Amino acid sequence: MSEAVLKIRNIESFYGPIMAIRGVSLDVRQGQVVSILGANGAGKTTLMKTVSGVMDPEKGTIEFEGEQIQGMEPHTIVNRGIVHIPEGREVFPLLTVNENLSLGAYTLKDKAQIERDRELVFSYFPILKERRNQEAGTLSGGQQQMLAIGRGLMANPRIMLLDEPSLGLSPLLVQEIFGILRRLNEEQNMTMMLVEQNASAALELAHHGYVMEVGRIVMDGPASELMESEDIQNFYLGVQEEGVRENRRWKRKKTWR
Amino acid sequence: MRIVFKTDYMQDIRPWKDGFQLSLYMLLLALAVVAPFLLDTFYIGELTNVLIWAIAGLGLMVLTGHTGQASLGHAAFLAFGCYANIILIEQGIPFLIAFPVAGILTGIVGAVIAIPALRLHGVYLAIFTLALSILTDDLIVLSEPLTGGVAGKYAPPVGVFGLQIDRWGTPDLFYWLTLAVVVLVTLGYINLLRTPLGRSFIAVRDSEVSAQAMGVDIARTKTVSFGVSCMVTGWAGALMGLYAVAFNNETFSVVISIQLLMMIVIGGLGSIHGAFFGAVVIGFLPQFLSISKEYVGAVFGGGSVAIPGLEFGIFGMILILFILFEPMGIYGRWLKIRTYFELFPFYRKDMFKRQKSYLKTERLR
Amino acid sequence: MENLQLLISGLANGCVYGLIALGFVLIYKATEAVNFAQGDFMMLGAFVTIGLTNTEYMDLPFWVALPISIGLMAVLGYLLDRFVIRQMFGESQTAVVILTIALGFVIRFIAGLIWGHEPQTLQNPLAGRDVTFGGLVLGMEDVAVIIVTVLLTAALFAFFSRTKLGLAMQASSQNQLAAYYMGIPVKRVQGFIWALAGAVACIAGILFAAKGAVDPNTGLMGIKAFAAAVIGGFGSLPGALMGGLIVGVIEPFASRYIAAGYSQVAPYALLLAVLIFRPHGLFSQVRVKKV
Amino acid sequence: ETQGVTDTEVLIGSVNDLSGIFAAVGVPAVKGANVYFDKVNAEGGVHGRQIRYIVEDNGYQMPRAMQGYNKLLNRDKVFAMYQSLGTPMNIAGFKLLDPKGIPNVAPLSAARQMLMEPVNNKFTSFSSYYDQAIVGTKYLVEQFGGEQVCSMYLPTDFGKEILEGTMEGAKEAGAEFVAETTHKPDETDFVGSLSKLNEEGCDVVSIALGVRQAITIVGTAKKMGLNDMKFLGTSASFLTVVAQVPGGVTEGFYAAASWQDLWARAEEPAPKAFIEEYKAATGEDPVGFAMLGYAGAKMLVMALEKAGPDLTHESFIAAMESLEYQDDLVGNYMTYGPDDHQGADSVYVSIVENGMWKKVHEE
Amino acid sequence: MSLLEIENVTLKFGGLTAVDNLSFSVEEGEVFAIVGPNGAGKSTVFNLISRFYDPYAGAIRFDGHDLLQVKPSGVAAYGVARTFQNIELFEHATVLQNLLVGRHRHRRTNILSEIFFAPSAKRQEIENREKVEEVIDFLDLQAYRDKMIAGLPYGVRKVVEVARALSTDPKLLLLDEPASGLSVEETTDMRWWIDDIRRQMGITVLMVEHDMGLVSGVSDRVLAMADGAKLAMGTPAEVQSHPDVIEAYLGHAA
Ligand SMILES: Nc1ncnc2c1ncn2[C@@H]1O[C@H](COP(=O)(O)OP(=O)(O)OP(=O)(O)O)[C@@H](O)[C@H]1O
Ligand SMILES: Nc1ncnc2c1ncn2[C@@H]1O[C@H](COP(=O)(O)OP(=O)(O)OP(=O)(O)O)[C@@H](O)[C@H]1O
Ligand SMILES: [Mg+2]
Ligand SMILES: [Mg+2]
Repeated sequence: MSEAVLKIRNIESFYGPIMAIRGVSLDVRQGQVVSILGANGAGKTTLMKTVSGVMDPEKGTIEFEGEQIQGMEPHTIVNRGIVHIPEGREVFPLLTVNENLSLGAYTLKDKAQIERDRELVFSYFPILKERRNQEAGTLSGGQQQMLAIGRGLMANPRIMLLDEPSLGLSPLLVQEIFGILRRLNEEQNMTMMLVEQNASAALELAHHGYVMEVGRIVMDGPASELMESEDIQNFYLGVQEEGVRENRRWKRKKTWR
Repeated sequence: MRIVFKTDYMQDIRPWKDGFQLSLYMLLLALAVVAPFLLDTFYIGELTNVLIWAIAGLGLMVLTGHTGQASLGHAAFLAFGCYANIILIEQGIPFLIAFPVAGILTGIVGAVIAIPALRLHGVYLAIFTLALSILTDDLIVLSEPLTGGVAGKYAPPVGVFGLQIDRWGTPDLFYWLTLAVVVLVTLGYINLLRTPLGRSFIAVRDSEVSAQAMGVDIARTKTVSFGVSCMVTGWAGALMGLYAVAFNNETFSVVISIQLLMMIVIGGLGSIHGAFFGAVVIGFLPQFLSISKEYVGAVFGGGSVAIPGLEFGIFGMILILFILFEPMGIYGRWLKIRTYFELFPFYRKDMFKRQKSYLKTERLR
Repeated sequence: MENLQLLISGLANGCVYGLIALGFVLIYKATEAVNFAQGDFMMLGAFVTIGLTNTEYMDLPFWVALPISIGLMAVLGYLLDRFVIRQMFGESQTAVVILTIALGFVIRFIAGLIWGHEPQTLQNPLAGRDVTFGGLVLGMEDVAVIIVTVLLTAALFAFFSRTKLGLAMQASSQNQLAAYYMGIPVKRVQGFIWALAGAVACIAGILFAAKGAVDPNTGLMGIKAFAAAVIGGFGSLPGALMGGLIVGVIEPFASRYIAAGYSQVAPYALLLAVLIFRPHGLFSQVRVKKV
Repeated sequence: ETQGVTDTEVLIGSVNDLSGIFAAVGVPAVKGANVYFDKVNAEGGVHGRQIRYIVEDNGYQMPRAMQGYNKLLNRDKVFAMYQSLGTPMNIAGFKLLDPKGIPNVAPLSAARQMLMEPVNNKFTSFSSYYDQAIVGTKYLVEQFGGEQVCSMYLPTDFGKEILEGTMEGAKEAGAEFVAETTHKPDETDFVGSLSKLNEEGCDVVSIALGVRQAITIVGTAKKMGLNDMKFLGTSASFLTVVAQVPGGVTEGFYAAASWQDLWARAEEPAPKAFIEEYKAATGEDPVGFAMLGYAGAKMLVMALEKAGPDLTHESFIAAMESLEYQDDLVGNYMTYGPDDHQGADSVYVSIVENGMWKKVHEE
Repeated sequence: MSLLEIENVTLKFGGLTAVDNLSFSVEEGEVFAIVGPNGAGKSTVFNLISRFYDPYAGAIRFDGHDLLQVKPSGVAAYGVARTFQNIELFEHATVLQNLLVGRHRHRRTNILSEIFFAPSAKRQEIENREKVEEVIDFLDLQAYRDKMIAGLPYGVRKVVEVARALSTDPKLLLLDEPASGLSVEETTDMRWWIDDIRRQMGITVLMVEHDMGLVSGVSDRVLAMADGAKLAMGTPAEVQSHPDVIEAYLGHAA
């Protein structure tokens, strides 16, 4: 198995007095897709933000290609090749779609490459090409999400951190997005860390999965194994969901709590 | 660590958390009431000054802190309240009627001015009100028959329940008068915040779209907020006029508008405490610096002007430090200190270390 | 003829407002902060130049002093950002505004300390030289002001809309977090813009001091330039120039044709009128949020 | 027991502007006063009492001024006020000074209200802006056969005083007051107002604006070729810097002031001695207001001397009222009396010539 | 008469027709879902009902009132509440305060009685609190009651949005993607909640949603839109099997 490019060790992150991540360790190996599952408020977003440097951990280390990057300014981390596609469509609302995409390639110099990437993004999301001179703030929710993903792709990263990329996308597009991610992983050997509520799609794509609850990692294993786990099936894949109405207040206790 | 158990909705609705907190505030009030017996004339004068600024701060806080409408023109409303009060008194109307009416008139004027200002946001509103403040100076001169123009007006002693109150003659009485206004305004403010109107202010501040979706009429809410804010500011102006005794068009300058805004930001936007904390800083810090030059004569050059303007310079630097230290205002810091004690002994060293934070554009409305 | 003269000198004067307004807009465009000390920056820039070139101070040749002082002000702008403003990164803009107001106090104090409180004039090679064409008189300073302002506005406009850095600046003002995610060194970008604003303020100060005189309270003029920027639509560079010109032109015409007692309020009355009809200035940069 | 007086000390207060728009006046005046007080103190004080001069900076803002008065009168408990700056500030202060009978000596304001009722405790050094404007206007009208008089002013107390004086002066000289323009302190362009005044045919224009603005106006008028228009400032524009503006911009500008320029008389013994003394004490060249501060301080000390060891407000006021002397430094003859609380009555008209103020008329 | 009637509504943004001559009506007591590709104009329909936009043409009627005659705040006053796709909460207020703002349309006191906290104001406050507590209990928000919105995770905010809309005691509830960003478990909760909102509270629900599981689970009728126009309408099963819908929206693999 390949060497871990990203090693997270005992990370603790706080929002003021609130501890959002309580000692998380995980590894991301070159060319692998790692998926993180977890309920609301488990700390998935916080973990991603800590890796990309927009939050500083109070304890622990993050090693990327043998170098400690925790606490660095976010832009230096991007320069090292980690790109974070955040949750909630953080686009530049008053700039056009095209300008947004150009900024995605801010760290790159090669003009021809940038244009090729732009065309690639347009081919993934034709609607963006159609709207390339529209201000990003006036795009529909899903269009903004496409733009956020497209913009992340423009950066040609070594590792992509994807925080709920399928949020607000139509079922058709969700399939397409996962198709694109799979191709990126398989053809370009792109390493990814993926947070998704659509757990089945995520685990299908991923090589390895982690489950987070209240700031901790409570379970991890190869994606295929996780998919077999009863807890995962119940809580993330919704297998038992055909239950009748009377079932709803009765919730099976998660075994790891 | 104090934990409050809640058993009744009133516990959340009433303004204090528990008996302990209530007794603290009562103690503070009691101290304020007996202050004239503890302090000399000078400090009573300064305390009065701070309280008057606090009233003005409360007025601006309604608009800027709670409704999110930045105003750099509140000196205009101070002026209006001041002149209205004195003109009414000169017409033979007793102070106890003239004073409230002066505030209400100011409030009405404020609400009327709000109408063209309704569509303005942020800097645009700030500069709109700033222009109003600048124009007030000229309006006072132009309406000379009413205002006495550049010669200004004098505040006579005012009669309250048979007592003649005047700033210099009876500083203690004047202090109590001011304190009474402060207490009443603060109580009204507290009530406002726990009822629908106050919440609609906050709603408008945080998100105009969703406020509308919840049935809050933006235009009306802003107008009312302007009205309430200006009314309180008008009262502060009336007291300021009585405090200054003599005033003219130059008294309520733009600088005062700017200082008012500084005051509530440094105190802590969006909190009643903030108005008071800010008033102490803006109202008393310069005086404190002036007093301290007696003790650090070497730096200030004793009574001479070794370094002219040093007090204002230091004042500016201290304000900078205040903001750098606590951008959320003194009230923000106060909350942290309180949390610290409430969590005692479960605090961490880095608990209040500032996390990286990021801004988004405010150009989207 | 007379009106033409009023117009021309109004334009020249408006350019000075426009120049100071440019400084406001620059910082706003890249950081969304309003720098209330911009007028004081200008005053300081003027004094620095006076300090370098006037005979009673360092007595350097004007054309030598010019770049030095512009450079010094740029450095000062950068240092201010680096050591003061940057501490407020990500904090509410209101707090930043208050910070710059307080900064203005300090700058005024320092200027008074160094250069005293009496008005001073910049000794410069343009002083007292006029150009006349067809009966119109225009001071050399005025000509310089107009040329410099127009060139500077055009250059900055091109910078913001054509270059990658310009785009990055706009991006960092709209969403700091996303800008970081793109790998834009947001803080460094902001430091650069403060330096630029310092340089622009210095140029404005030099031209202002060449036209009249400066004292430590000259910075209060910044308020009028601020108004000009708002008329133009805060955040728009051509808007700043436009707003400056409007205020500049309205003034002489008002003094000429409006009765005493009322004429001096004209620029502010105009400002109110503009805002009532165009709540976000002429070149609006405010949008309705899409939900 | 009079407040502010002990066996070893007498406290004098001042509410001044050391950082605001009038700092150019306040700062040198206070420095000048201190130079003199320090000298007196070094020589043992007055009747064994050291003079302590406490200055409160108000930045030309009312609320700060009120705080200054509160501190000086209720905390420091000064004996008298000397050279407080600003018309509105002084007037507000009177409300506090008058009931206590605290003297207000030589305020830095030439408004007529500085001698408002009750006059008893108020003393001014010089004639008012109003008188200055009258004398200046009359002189210029008569000198140049002007017929049309105009005024440019800030709509403030200061501006209105000068406006009224100009009108009165025009009337007395048999000329007509034809036009006025109003301004704001931050106004920097005067082409419009000057065209208007030109159109109205103004021969004599009084200026009641800030120093910076006065300089600009005179320069602009030159540029516009309005060479026949005579501009008249008052003591507020009567600064050495105004004469020294590079490029001779202000050449030909008149000012009617109630004192004479210091540097124009730098070779006369009293000014010369003062310049040297001031330079030695502060390391700077004195300006006109430093001279006023110094001269006023000297007058105050004279009155304190005269009031005798038993210093009370009554004895001090009596002493002030008995003062009569030639002040060679300022060039004024000072007389006070029970019905005369204004020291000098002269007004001097000067013109800028070769970068210097030159006295052309005295009344 | 239908509760909500949209009649031939058209809206353009510059050259773009976001809503194109669209008509549909929502019956009292039903759950009506709108689906469609991204950018189909679903949120725009909501914004039209909320009166954030003026339609170029067409009519919108609710409960017999012509909505085009009222201001946005008037829409809420008639009893239409909504949530937002991208979450628009009052960030610097607690969950409780957010919900209490929802009670605004029931305000009976005036400024004077509020400033003096007259007995009427006090009664009203207690009443508001009771209503809000019901909503809090219903949506399981007890743990967050006094938390500032600014620190809540995405999923909780989504629920608070629904809670705030419910606090207004609406007749019609507009939900813009209520389940986006929720985990499977939470989506199930949401599904039951919507069910209860309709059945127990008798509130009509109009919802935009991409999660077809949720849509088919709760809705009575579904409208599929594309490019601002109607693509298909009918029961969830009908719409899901409509070839155009599969082509434009669901994809074949689904
Ligand atoms: N700005 C903030 N201030 C305070 N607390 C916060 C802040 N942001 C998040 N938290 C808290 O940190 C914890 C983790 O939040 P985070 O956003 O990482 O969760 P998440 O797993 O991404 O959830 P979701 O699936 O809803 O996005 C939550 O309990 C939340 O309440
Ligand atoms: N203010 C606006 N200016 C210009 N175009 C706009 C504006 N608002 C919306 N649009 C466009 O109108 C179309 C409909 O947008 P809408 O938000 O209604 O889509 P939606 O169906 O809600 O999509 P999603 O599922 O992605 O949220 C989109 O193509 C969008 O780009
Ligand atoms: Mg998240
Ligand atoms: Mg949508």
